[in-house]
Amino acid sequence: MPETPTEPRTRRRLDMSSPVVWAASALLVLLVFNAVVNPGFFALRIQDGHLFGSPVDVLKNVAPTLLIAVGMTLVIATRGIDLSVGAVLAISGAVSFTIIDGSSDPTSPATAAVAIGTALAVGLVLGAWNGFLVSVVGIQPIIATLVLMTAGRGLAMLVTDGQIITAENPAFDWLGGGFVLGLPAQVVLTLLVLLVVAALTRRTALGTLIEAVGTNPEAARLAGVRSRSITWTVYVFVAFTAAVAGLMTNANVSAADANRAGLFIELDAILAVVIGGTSLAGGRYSLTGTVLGALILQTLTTTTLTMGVPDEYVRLFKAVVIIAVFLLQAPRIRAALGRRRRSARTSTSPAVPVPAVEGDDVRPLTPASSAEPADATAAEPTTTDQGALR
Amino acid sequence: GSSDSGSGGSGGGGEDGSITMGFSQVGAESGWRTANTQSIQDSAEEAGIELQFSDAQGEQENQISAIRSFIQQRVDVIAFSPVVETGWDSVLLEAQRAGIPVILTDRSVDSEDDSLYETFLGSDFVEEGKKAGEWAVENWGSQPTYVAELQGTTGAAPALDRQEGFADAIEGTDNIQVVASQSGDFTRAGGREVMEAMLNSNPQINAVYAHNDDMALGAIEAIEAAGKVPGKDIQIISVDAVRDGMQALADGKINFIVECNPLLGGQLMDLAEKVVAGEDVPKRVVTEETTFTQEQAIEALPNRQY
Amino acid sequence: MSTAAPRPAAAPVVEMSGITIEFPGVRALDGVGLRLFPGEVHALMGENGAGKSTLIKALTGVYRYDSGTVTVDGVEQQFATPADAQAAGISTVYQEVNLCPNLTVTENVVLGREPRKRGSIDRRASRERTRRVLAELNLDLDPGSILGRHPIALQQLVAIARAVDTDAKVLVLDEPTSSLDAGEVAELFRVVRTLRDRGVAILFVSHFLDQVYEISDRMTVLRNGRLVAEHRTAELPRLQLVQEMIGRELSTLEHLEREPAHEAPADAVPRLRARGLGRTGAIAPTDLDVHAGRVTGLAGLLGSGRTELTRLLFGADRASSGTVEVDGRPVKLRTPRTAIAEGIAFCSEDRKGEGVVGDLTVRDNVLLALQARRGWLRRIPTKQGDELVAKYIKALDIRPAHPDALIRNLSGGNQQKVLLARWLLTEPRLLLLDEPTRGIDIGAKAQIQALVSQLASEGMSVVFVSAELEEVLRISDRITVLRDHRTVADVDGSTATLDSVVDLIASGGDRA
Amino acid sequence: MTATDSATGTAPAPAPERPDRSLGQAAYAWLRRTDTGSSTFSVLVTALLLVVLFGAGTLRYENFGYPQVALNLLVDNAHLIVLAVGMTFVILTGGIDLSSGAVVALSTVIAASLLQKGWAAPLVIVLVLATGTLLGWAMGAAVHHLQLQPFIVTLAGMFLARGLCFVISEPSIPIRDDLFTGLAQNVIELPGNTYLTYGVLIALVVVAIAVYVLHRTRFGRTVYAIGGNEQSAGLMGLAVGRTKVAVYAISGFCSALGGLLFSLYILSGWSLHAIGMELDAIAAVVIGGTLLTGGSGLVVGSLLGVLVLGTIQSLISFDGGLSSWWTKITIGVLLLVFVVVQRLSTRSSR
Ligand SMILES: Nc1ncnc2c1ncn2[C@@H]1O[C@H](COP(=O)(O)OP(=O)(O)OP(=O)(O)O)[C@@H](O)[C@H]1O
Ligand SMILES: Nc1ncnc2c1ncn2[C@@H]1O[C@H](COP(=O)(O)OP(=O)(O)OP(=O)(O)O)[C@@H](O)[C@H]1O
Ligand SMILES: [Mg+2]
Ligand SMILES: [Mg+2]
Repeated sequence: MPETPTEPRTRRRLDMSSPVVWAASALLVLLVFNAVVNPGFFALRIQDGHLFGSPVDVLKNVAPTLLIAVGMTLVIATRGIDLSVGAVLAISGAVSFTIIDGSSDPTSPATAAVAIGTALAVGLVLGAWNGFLVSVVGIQPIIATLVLMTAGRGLAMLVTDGQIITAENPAFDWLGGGFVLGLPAQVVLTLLVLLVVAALTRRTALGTLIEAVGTNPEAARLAGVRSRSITWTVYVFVAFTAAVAGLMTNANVSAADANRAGLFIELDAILAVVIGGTSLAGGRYSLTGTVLGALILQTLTTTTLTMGVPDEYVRLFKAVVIIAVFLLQAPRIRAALGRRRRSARTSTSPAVPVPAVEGDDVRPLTPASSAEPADATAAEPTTTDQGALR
Repeated sequence: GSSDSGSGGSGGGGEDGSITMGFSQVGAESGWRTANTQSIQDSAEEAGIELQFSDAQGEQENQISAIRSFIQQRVDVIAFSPVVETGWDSVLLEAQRAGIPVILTDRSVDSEDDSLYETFLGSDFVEEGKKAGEWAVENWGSQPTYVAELQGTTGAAPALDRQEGFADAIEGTDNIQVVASQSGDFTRAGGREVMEAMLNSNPQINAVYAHNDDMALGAIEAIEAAGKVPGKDIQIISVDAVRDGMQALADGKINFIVECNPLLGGQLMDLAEKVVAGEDVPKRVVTEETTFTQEQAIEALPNRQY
Repeated sequence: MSTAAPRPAAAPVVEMSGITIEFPGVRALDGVGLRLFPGEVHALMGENGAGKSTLIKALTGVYRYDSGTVTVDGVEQQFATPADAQAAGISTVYQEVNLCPNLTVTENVVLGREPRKRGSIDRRASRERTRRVLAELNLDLDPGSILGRHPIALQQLVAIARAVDTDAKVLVLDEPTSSLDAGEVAELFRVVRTLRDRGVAILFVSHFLDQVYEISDRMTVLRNGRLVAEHRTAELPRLQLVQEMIGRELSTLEHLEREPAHEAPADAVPRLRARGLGRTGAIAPTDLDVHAGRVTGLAGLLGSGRTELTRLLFGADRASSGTVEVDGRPVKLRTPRTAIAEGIAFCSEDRKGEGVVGDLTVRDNVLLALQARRGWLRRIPTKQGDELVAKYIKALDIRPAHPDALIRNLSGGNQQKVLLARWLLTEPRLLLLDEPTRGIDIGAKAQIQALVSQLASEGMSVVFVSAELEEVLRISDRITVLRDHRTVADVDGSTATLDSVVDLIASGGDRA
Repeated sequence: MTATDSATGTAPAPAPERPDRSLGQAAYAWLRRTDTGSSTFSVLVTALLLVVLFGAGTLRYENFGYPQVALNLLVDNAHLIVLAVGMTFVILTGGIDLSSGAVVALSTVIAASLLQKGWAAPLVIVLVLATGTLLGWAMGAAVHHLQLQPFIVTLAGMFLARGLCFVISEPSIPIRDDLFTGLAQNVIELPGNTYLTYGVLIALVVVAIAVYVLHRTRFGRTVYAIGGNEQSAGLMGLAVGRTKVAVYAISGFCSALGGLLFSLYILSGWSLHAIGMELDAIAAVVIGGTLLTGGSGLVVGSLLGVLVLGTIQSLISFDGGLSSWWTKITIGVLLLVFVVVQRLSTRSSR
C-alpha cells in the first residue's frame, strides 16, 4: 500500500503566515516608532514603589477594553456579537456608585463589597438576558444586543437619575487606582481573568466546543454539544467582563457617568478581536491575538496623545495606521510576503496553488489561501496559529 | 429627575388660555445638561406652562423631526437647544409658516434670516473662553506657564468657541504657552487619559485649561496619580461650575471656574409668555453668569442648586 | 506506468497531462494525465483520497496546478475560474452538493444563465426550462420550492439537472450516484447515454463498480495521486481494476458476501421499541423494534422517509406522536443529547451540513461526540485522546493519517470515515447509520460493513440506511420497508431477496 | 425517479398536474411563496406589525393620526431609506458596511465646504456621489482581493471617512446654495394639506430600482447566491468577485446619496453628523427580515424596517413626557417587542 505522506507534527513553531505573528509585528513597529519619535515613551520611573510611565499607562488604559475583548472573543467564536457591553459597563458603574453614594457608611469596605457584588450580579443578569434572546428566542445577536445597547444606557441613567455620581470609597477606589506589586490593580485583575479564561478554554474542552458551535452549529448539536447553554454562557461571560470593566473605568475617575462611560467600547473590543485574527464568521479564535489587538489600539491612542497629533488629524492618523495593520493581515499580502521570504531561502520549493476561485473569502476552497506555509513542515497551519494562551 | 411616561397626549393647547411649549433638548450628555433640563421642567410647572419635552439623543435629525411633530401638535411656542448651529432654516421656516414662534436656548443657530426665531437665550461660549484667558493672563502672566488644554468634543461648538476665546485672550502674553492640546471629549475618563499622556510627554506642564469641569476632574485624578498636587504644582482653570467642580475649587484643586449657567428655565418661561402674548422681546438674551475663584466658591457652595 | 489503451479515432476534447498539485504537506496529484473523447463516458477510478476530485477541480479552474497542461479542443487552457471552464463548455457537478440552499429549485437550475426578456429575467421561461430538465430526469419536484428544504439526494439530482441543462461539450459528474437508489440511477444513466450519443464527453466518478461497468466506455485509474492506467472498460476485469486501485490484492472482497445473521432471542425486550412514532408532514406513525445485537435495515426509495425516521429516533427532530422505550423504559427523545444519554448515536447523511466541523482538526472532529457527552469540564486527557484517535484512524484507514489535519481538507470519503469514527468511539448501544457508506470506496465499504457486523455481534444494535439496497440486504437481520413516509413491511433479512424487497417497495405490500 | 407526492400512490409517473386549488389555497401559496430566497410572508408580518404599532400611536396620542404624521415618516427618513437599501445589498451577500454613517457625514461636509467655496451644485453632487462610490469600491476590492473580513474593512473605511471629515472642517458649515435650499424647502403639495419632499421621491425611486435589480437581473440573483453559499456560487460559475466589489460600491453610492439627502434635510455639513447611523441602517435591514448571514431578505422589508424605527421615534416625540433615559428605554423596549413578536410569528413558518 502506498505511503501516505507523514509530516512532522509542529505544534509550537513560529508560523509566519499566522495573523498573530503579524499583529505582534505591527505592535512592535508601533512601539519602535514611539521610541524614536518620543524618547520619553519608555522612560519608566518608580514612585512610591509603583511603576509609572507611558507603557504602564497603556497597560492600565487597555485593561477595560481588553477585558471586554476577551469575552467578546468567545462570543464571536460562537458566531455571535454583543453590542451591549458599553451599556452593561455603564449600568455596572451606575449601580455600584449609587449603592456607595446612598449607603450610610460610604467609606467602609463592606459597602464596597456590596456595591461590587451587586454590580457583578446585575451584569450576570443582563448577560443572561442577552443569552436568552439569542439562544432561546433565536433573535439575531446583533439585534438582540442592540436592544440592551439602547435601553441599557437608559437604565443606567435611570439609576443615576441622569447625574454623574461621585463617591470616594478607599476599597473601591483600589480597583481604579490601586497597585499590586508595583503594577496597577486593573492590569493585574485583567491578567488574572485572562489566565483563567485561557486555562478554562485550553485545559477543559470548552474552547473546542465553542469552536465547534461557531463553525457548524447543526453538526455540533447533533454531536450532542450543548450549543444552547454554551451560547448562553458566553453572553453571560462577556457581560460579566463588561461589568468588571465598568467597575474599573468608573473607579478610575471616582465617578459614574451613565451617559458617557464605555461609549463605543463595543467597537474597540470587536476591533481588537478582529485585529487579532479571529473571524467574525465564528469558529477558530485566538486569545493571544485579541490581547495583541487591544494593545495595538491602545498604544495607538497613547501615541497620538503623547505625540500631540493635532485634534483634527487624530482620527485620520488612527485610520491610516489601522488600515496599514489590516493590510498586513490580509491573507493575500501575507501569502505574498511569505512567499518572497521563502523563495529567497529555497528556490526549489514548488509553487503552491493559489486560490483561483473568485470569492473564496474566509473559508477558502483552496489549500493555500488559509495560510501560506512557511515551508513544507507547516502542515497544520491552524494549530500553529494559536499562541500559548488559546 | 425622571418623568411620568404617561403624561403625554394632550397637544393643541391655547383654547383654554394655558400655553403649551414644545421643547427639544439635545440629550443628557452631561450633568450640566441634566441640570438644564431639570430647570426647564421645574420652571414650566411653576409658570403653568404645559411642556411637551423631547430628547434628541444628541442627533440633529431627531430634533428636526421633534420640531416637526410639535408643529403637527400645534403647540403655542417651540423652544430648543440646537445640537449644532447650522441647518435649521427649513424647519424654522415650517414653524414660521405654521405661525408658531421659536425660542433658541443655550446655543444659537447661524441662520442668515434672523426673523426665523424670536429670540436666543443662552451663554456666550467665546466670552467664557475669554474670561478664562483673562484670568490666566492676570494670574499666570508673570512667570513662564506651560498650559495643557483639554478640549471638548472635536468639532462641537462649545469646544471651538472656548478654545477661540481663550486663545484670543492670551494672545500677546509671551509667558503663557499652550504646549499641548487634545480632545478629552468632555468626559472625566477622557480628561484623565489625555492628562496622563500629556504629563508623560510634556513634564514641564504647570497649568491646565479644561473646557469643562468633568475633564478637569479627570485631569485631577491623573495629576494626583502622577504624584503632583493639583491646584499648586499644576494650576487649573475650567468652565461650567457644576457642583463637583465647585467642590474641587473650594478644596483648592481647581483654581478658577468660569460659570456656564444651566438654570435658564425661569428666563425661558418669561420669554415664552411674552412671545405668545405678542410682546416684543430682545433678539439676544444673555444668561446671568459669573466666575468663581476659590474664595467665592467656598461662599457659593452651600447655595448651589446643581 | 500507464498502459496505453486503444482509443477512439476522434481527437480528444479534453487532454490533461503531467498535472501536479501540491497542498501543504500532501502531493495530491503527481503528473497525472487524462483524455476525454467526444461521445464517451469515461470513468475516473480510485480509492478515497486518490485525487479524483482534485483532478476535476484542476480541470475546471477551481485549483491552479503547479505543472502540467490542459488542452480543450486542442487549445491549451488554464482556467482561472469555474466560470471560465463553464464558458468553454465544461459543465460540472462537484462531489459535495454545490448549490445555493436559500434559492428555489428553478433559481438554482438556471442561475447564471437565466433566460431574459428585454434585459430582465424571464421567470416564466425559467420555470418552463426547469420543468423540462426535471422531467427529463423524471423528477417530480416543485420548481418553486426552496432547495435547502429537500433531502441531500434530491439536491444532488437538482445539481445534475443544472449541469445537464446546458449544451456543454463536457459533462463532469463527481460521485453523482452516491446517494441515489437504483431507480434514479437508471434515470440518470438514461440521460447520460442520450448526452453521450449526442457527442458529449462525460467524466464520471463512482465507487460502485456495477455502475461503472454499466455506463462507462473507458476508465482512468488513479492511485495515491498518480496515474496508474487507462483502459477500455470492456477489456478490464474487475479484479484487475480493484488491484490497480488499491495496489494489492483485495482479500476483504470476499467479505462482500453475505454476513451471517445474528441470532436474536425472540422474546427479549427490544433495545428500542417505538410505538406510533411520527411527525406531522414527515412520517406517519410507525412501530419499530430494534433488538440488541441485531442490524435493522431501512429500505425504501428516495424520500420515503428513512432519514426522517432515524432523525426521530435520535431526537434530532421532535416527534409529534408516539412513544419510545429503551430497554423497556419509556424515554422522551427531545434533543440529541437525551438520545445520546440513552446510548444512541446518529451519523447523518448530510456530512457537509450536519457532520463535519470544518474548522477543526480530524482529532477534534473524532473526539467531538465523546467530549460533548463528557461535558466541557472533563476534557479527554491528551494521551487517551491521541490513542483513541490513532486507533480509529488506523481501523478506518483515514488518510492522510494526520490527527492534526483540518478535516475540511480531507477527501469526501475520508471525511465520512472520520464521522463514523466519531460515533463508534462513543460505544453506543444503538447506532443509527444514515447512508454511512456514501462516497466510500469499495475497500473501505467492505471494512465498514464488516465492522458493523462485528459490532452487532458484540451486542450493539444498529439501524442501517443505505440507498444501495444490496448493501442493506447483505448486512441486515431485519428489514423495514418504507414507502411514502410510512412503513409498509417488516421482513426477515435472512430470507429476503433483492426481488422480494423491490417488490415490497414498489407495491406497498401488506403490513407484515 | 420517484413521485413522492404522498397523494399519488403509483410508482414512477410523470409529474402529475397540480389539481385546481381553491382561492384560499392559492392565497396561502402566495403567502408562502418565496422569491430569490426570501418569503413574502415575513415581510407581510412586518408590515402588519408596523400598522399595529402606528395604530397604537393613533389611539394613544391625539393628532398622531394626521396623514402628515405618516408622511413625515418618509420625509424624516428619506436618507435612512437610501442607506438601508445600500446596506441590504451588502448584507444579502453576507457582508456588512459599517462605513455608511461616516460616509454620510463626509458627504455633507464635502458638499457644504465646496458649496461654500462657490462650486456649482450639480458638480458638487456628482463629486460627492463619485467619492462615495469610489470609497465603496475600494472597500469591496479589499474585501474581495485581499480576503479581508467585511467588518474590519468597512470599519477602517468608517475611521477614514470620519477622519477626512475633521480634516476638511471641524466646525459645521451651513449650506446656502440655491439648488439645495430650493430642493429642501420647496415641497410637493399633496391633497389634504399634506406634502412630501423631493428627497422622499428620490428615496422611493432608489427602492424601486433596487427591487428591480435584485429580483429581475442576473446581478441580483448573484447577490442572493453569494449570500446563500459563496463557495457554491463560485463553483456554479458566477462572477462572485465582481459582484462583491459592486455591492460595496453600490452601498458607497447609496451612502453618498443618503448623505446628499441628509444635507438637504439639515442644510449643513458637519463631521459629527450621522454618528451611529450605520447601526440604524443595519437595524432597519434586519428588522425588515433580512438575515445577517446573507441570502435572504427583501428591499421592501428594509423600507418597512426604516418606517418601524421612524414610528418608534415619532411615538416618542409625541409623548412629550419622556426624559432622556425613558426615551432610550422606550426605544429599546419597543424594538424588543417588535423583534420578539416578529420572530415568534414567523418561526412556525420556517
Ligand atoms: N484543500 C486541501 N488541502 C489539503 N489537502 C487536500 C485538499 N483537498 C484535497 N486534499 C488532499 O488531496 C488528496 C486527494 O483528495 P481528493 O478529494 O481529490 O480525493 P478523491 O479521490 O476525490 O477521494 P474521495 O473518493 O474520497 O472523494 C487527499 O489526500 C486530500 O486529503
Ligand atoms: N421527489 C420528491 N419530491 C418532493 N419532495 C421529496 C421528494 N423526495 C423526497 N422529498 C421530501 O423529502 C422528505 C423525506 O426525505 P427523507 O430524507 O426522509 O427520505 P429518505 O428515505 O431518507 O430518502 P433519502 O435519504 O434517500 O433522500 C420528505 O419531506 C419529502 O417531502
Ligand atoms: Mg472526491
Ligand atoms: Mg435519507
